[in-house]
Amino acid sequence: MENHLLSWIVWIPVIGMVAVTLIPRDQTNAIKWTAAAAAGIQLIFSLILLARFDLTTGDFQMYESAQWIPSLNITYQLGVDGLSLPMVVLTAILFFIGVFVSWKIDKAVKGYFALLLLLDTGIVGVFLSLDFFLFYVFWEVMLLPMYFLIGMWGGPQREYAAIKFFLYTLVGSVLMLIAILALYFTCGHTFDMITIMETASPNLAGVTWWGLDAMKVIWILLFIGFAIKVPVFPFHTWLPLAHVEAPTAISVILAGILLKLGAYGLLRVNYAMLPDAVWWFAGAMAILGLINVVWGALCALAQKDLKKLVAYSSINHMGYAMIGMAAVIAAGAANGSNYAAAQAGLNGAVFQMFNHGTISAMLFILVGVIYDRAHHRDINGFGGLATSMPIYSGIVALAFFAGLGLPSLSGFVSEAMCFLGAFPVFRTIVILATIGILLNAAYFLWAFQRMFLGKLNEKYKDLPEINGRELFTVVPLAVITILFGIYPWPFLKYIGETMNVLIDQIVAIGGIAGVM
Amino acid sequence: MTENIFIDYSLLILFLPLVSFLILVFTGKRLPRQGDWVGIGAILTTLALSISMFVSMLIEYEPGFSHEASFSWINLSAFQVDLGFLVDNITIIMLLVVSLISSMTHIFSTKYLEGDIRYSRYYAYLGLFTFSMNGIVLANNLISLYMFWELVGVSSYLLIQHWFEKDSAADAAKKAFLTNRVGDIGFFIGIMLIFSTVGAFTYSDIFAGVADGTIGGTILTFAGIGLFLGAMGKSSQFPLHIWLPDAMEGPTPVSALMHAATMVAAGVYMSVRIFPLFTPDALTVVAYVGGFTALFAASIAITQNDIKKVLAYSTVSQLGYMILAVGTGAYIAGFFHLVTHAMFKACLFYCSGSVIHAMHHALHKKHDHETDPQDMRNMGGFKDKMPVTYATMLIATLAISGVPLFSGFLSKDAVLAGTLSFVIHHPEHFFLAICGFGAALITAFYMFRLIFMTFHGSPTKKELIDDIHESPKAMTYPLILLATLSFFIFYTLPSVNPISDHGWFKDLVVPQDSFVQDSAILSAHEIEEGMHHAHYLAMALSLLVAGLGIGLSWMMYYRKILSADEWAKKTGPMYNLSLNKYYFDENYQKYLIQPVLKLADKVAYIDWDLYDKYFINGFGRVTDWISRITGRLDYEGIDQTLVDGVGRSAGKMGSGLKQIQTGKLQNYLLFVLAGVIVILVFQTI
Amino acid sequence: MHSLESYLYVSAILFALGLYAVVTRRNGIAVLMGVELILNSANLNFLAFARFGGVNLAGHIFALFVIIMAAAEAAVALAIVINIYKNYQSINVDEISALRQ
Amino acid sequence: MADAAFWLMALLTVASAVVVVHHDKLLYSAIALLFTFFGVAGLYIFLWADFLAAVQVVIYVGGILVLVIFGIMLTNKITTVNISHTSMQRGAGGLLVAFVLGSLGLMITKTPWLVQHAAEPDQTVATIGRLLMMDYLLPFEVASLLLLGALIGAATLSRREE
Repeated sequence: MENHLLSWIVWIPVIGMVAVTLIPRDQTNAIKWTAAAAAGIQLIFSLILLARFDLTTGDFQMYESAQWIPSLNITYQLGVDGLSLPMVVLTAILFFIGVFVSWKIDKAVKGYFALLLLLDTGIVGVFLSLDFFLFYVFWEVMLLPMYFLIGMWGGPQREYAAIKFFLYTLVGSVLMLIAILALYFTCGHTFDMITIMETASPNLAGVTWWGLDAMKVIWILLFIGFAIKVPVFPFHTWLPLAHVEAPTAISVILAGILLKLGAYGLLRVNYAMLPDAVWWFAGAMAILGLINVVWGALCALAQKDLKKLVAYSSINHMGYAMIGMAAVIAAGAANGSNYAAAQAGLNGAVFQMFNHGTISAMLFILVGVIYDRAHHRDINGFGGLATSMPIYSGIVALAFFAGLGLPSLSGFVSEAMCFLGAFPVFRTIVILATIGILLNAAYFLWAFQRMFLGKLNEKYKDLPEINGRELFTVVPLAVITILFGIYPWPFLKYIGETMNVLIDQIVAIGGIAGVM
Repeated sequence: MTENIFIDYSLLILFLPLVSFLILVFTGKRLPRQGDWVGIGAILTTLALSISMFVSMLIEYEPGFSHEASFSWINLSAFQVDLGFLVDNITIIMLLVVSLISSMTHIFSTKYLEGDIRYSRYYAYLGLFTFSMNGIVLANNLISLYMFWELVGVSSYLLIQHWFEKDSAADAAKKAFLTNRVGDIGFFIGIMLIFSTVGAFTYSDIFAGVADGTIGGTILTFAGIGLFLGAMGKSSQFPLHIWLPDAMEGPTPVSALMHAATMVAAGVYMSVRIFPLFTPDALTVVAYVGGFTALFAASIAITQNDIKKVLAYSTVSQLGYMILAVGTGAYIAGFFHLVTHAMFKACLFYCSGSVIHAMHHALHKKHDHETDPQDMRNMGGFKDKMPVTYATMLIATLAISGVPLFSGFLSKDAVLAGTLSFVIHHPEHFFLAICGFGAALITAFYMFRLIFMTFHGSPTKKELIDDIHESPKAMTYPLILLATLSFFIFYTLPSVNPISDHGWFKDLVVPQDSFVQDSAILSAHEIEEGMHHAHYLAMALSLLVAGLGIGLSWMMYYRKILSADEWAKKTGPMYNLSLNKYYFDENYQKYLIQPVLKLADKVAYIDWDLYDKYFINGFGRVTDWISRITGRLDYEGIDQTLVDGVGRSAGKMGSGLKQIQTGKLQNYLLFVLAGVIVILVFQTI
Repeated sequence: MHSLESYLYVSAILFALGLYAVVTRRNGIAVLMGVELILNSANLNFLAFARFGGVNLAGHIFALFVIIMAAAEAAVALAIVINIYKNYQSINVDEISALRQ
Repeated sequence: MADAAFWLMALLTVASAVVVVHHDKLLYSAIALLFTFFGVAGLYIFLWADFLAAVQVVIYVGGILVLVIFGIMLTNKITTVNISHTSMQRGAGGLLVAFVLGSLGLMITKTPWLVQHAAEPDQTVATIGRLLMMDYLLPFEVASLLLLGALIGAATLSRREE
């Protein structure tokens, strides 16, 4: 345990899954508590990880390595840095909460929790693996439980949603696989991500395939693969459907973590391995981010289904992160060596990923709460709920305000950092994107008004108030949101050094080659 | 008093209301009296602290006093954000204003909102508001300013929708927040412009950057205008003025506190704080926005019948004055007007609250739920029934109309002097003077119209008048206090000259030179000089227009020599425009909000019903189609013809070869033998 | 001449004749006889090599085992033949073509 | 002299074998087989395998051949003792067998046999007995089991079904 903390974090859910499968199917309570215990232990371990994390370095820590398939140079490698650490902790938190959110699942309980735990391992594995092959395996491991969780426990259109999700992501994975293999063969037959980070750039310099720059080709392949997960416009349409049809806990995990995988992949793979192409593509990324922001907000404004509104708000929020990521080129000499802006943008983007994880999780849980009670999510079908459910309304108000980026809640800090970072380089884009701030407020407040304010809808005057279990799932997220909103440094100090490494890498390239 | 104690006091002033907010939000309903004493206790402590700071300021009497304290909020090696406080004389005065009005509101509300269903919630939100407003006042940087800026927006949102069962209240709250957000976009763009050039957020660093030319020219102009856009939203300046009148849906004490005295003044306060970075171009924009708003809002106030709406537009107009003062360079005059205005406008609102309270009770007694208790046409003749309210409201009205001996005279005069001096320097901007004096005229007119319609004449609803009573002491004491503070003497001490604004205020709050390097910018001294020169002319003119306005009003609504109705008919189209607020809401709705909603619907339709359904699913359909074809090819072509063909031919061959399969063991043996021989032969060969 | 080859020739002829019987005879018992011929030829070989090839008495032992096996085989085979006769009323191998179905 | 005896024995063996293979009457074949076995037993004696020659006579002639004749008798009516038992595919079979024979003969002729002339053992029976009880004890036991199995199997197989 001493030296294999990361492995423990990755595999504990699988142990839990095995335990769950050994419990007879009618002992649902035992199954739930076992799942909760597995997720809880994982959470504790991830907190230990947090405590042991060395803040002074941006490199990988707690490195673990073992031979796996030596003939193909495939190894089992795990490591954590400032980029994966918050994601791992977020995953642990959301899965722990997710188990309690799923408490009322009554259909095939055993299968549900087993798949949930398998999904957990898949996701944490992606975040921690440092071997491309392992990365890809975890990536695919995660896909299958998700398919079943949506397809079996989802809403009325679940099969359609599941298959759409599956196909979309599969397309992404295939493209990613091609890129991974391309990197494997060009970087000396290795899947070791750290080695590839060092060798990809020199090895691919000047290589062309069918007249196209190899680096750009790989970059685009990877980008599409990850963009589908983020999701970046125009690869986003799986998201509203999957979110709406998925059971609450799965929506929470989809929005909270799965979307982060895409952004994480962009930073871990695209940015760290092919920094040259970042220079070439940053502008396009910023524009895509802008489209995400505005398009997502407009779509959200038009929604009548609360869950779909929240789903579109995810598209909108991830747009900010994209803009923040694009800001990294501000540090280049060609852009005035504005290192502060690059730091603000990149840290802001990662912070935004985390914040969106907590905020959208909160929103989805809250949607689930009202859906459990009223059995519909039609925004216009409610009204005046603040009278009958004051505590619930208060928490929803907090979540909505967090979603619209209210200062003193964490979403604001990260959005502001993304904007501040990107502004020196992409001035027009950022100014246009600020419209998103307004539209965000519009759709959240409008929805709030239609659901909670005005005359109480007589149908719902006896709706029970949010209960203890539900509060238990929401309040930790709300506390995180408020704490990081007031004082973001405890978060940023974990990621800062790693982001500096990333920026340095990209700047170094920019310094040599100039803007490509 | 040492500087550290100032910071400690400021921290207490800032966080006490927050503590009260937290206590009330979580435990409010379970506390005795729903916990209003928590809020009141916190705010009175805050007030005491503010007063002690104010007193020590008066004792020290140090014009340039300024103290800053900050801590590191974000400290990435290059990207650093420090948040902190700036305590100087302006801050101290502003803190006192906020704490004072907030305390009055807390006390006033104990009666006004007695028995309300969300009584404790209300006090909690008041705490949140006071916290965030003090945050704005104390901020020494744009980031925390922006954060508190939005937080006051939220508390305003929450308080406007206090009676959210009314759709109009919910609408108004949303409108207020969104309109403010429009301004905040500009604010944030301004912050980004400044940060991307200067790389800092604190006022002092920014000013240093402006001074050494790190930021300048067009960028600085746009940054200034961007920041000012935020101020426009918060201070309800044209064309973002639409939310403030609607915000009157909130409880009246809230209107007094936030939508008259303090929160809306935050825009002005911010403009005052960042004045040194406005370029001449930006200042021109500021001046025109302020001037135009002053006149424009006043012209709407004339025709409104809702007592709170009149006061709301009056507030917009007065805020326009302050902005005008900032724009013309006399920003200290603007700040002065902010302070005096806070007192008398809060007083006016409380008075209107008192009247509405009385109306409400009278109507309630009569079981009349149809009559609007805020409509002045239903009032009249309350003078004798509510003597305290009448007296205090009259004093406040005299103050706002700019009658000598009252505080409004001094501050308004300073603003008009500044405007006049600016116009004298730049005759091409004569329109600003028209705005200033025109607004003064109209203000005097509609304020006295309000007084006459409410308190004088014969009651329109005779059945009500007997049930109209003076409000309880918790409501009248704040009125008396604020009315007292509307006398000039409190602002001019130790000087007692009622027509000169020389005194502690002028001594302690000294204008700062602009840091912008532009020859067109006048120094603080030059502006002072100009104002001094224009002082008497401005005074004469302002007295003239005030008198004119009061006289007209007197003729029309007191003596009724002139018929208001006839005048309304005579000026038909104009009157209608004013009555309908120039149709701004309708036009925004028609040309801005609806199109955006329609666009959203279109986009959602494109996204979901076109893009996803046809394009994305199109891939699926194409794949399906291709797979159908390949499926047919596969089944009929390859499988049936080729593969099965092999099978069939094998079958044919088999049935042919079956003949060999005699089933006789010996035949097989023979073949085995043959095979062995063949192998043998081959091996030998 | 009395040499190894001569025994081998005899053995080969016996083998060929046994094989011929196995391949051509219709009657099951006759086929069995052919098998016995083949076994005899094998034994003859064993012994010939024992005598001339230095295999010595091991060859004898093997021949002995072959005889034992032949006895067992003959017993079982004849039992089978009788069984077949009971089922088919014939022991003609070519008529019993259940293998074809 | 010995050569002549040898050739005589060889001739007897081959000739009677030909009769076995060729005669139309089954019983005649069986009788011819008797002579073949005797001929082979004679050849064994030339090969110094007197014990085996005895075994050959006892088992083949006394056991197997009697069994064969019993088989013939049991499967044919006693009246049709000289029942014809025709042959099939004689041509092809003959050809192939001739081919086999030819190649065997060729092989025998062509192979340079390594001949080791050993002295005639004086008592084969004792030696064989010792070998069987010592070196080849296990196969011997297995063979006895096999015989037992064959005995039981044959009895079971030929038992009349109830």
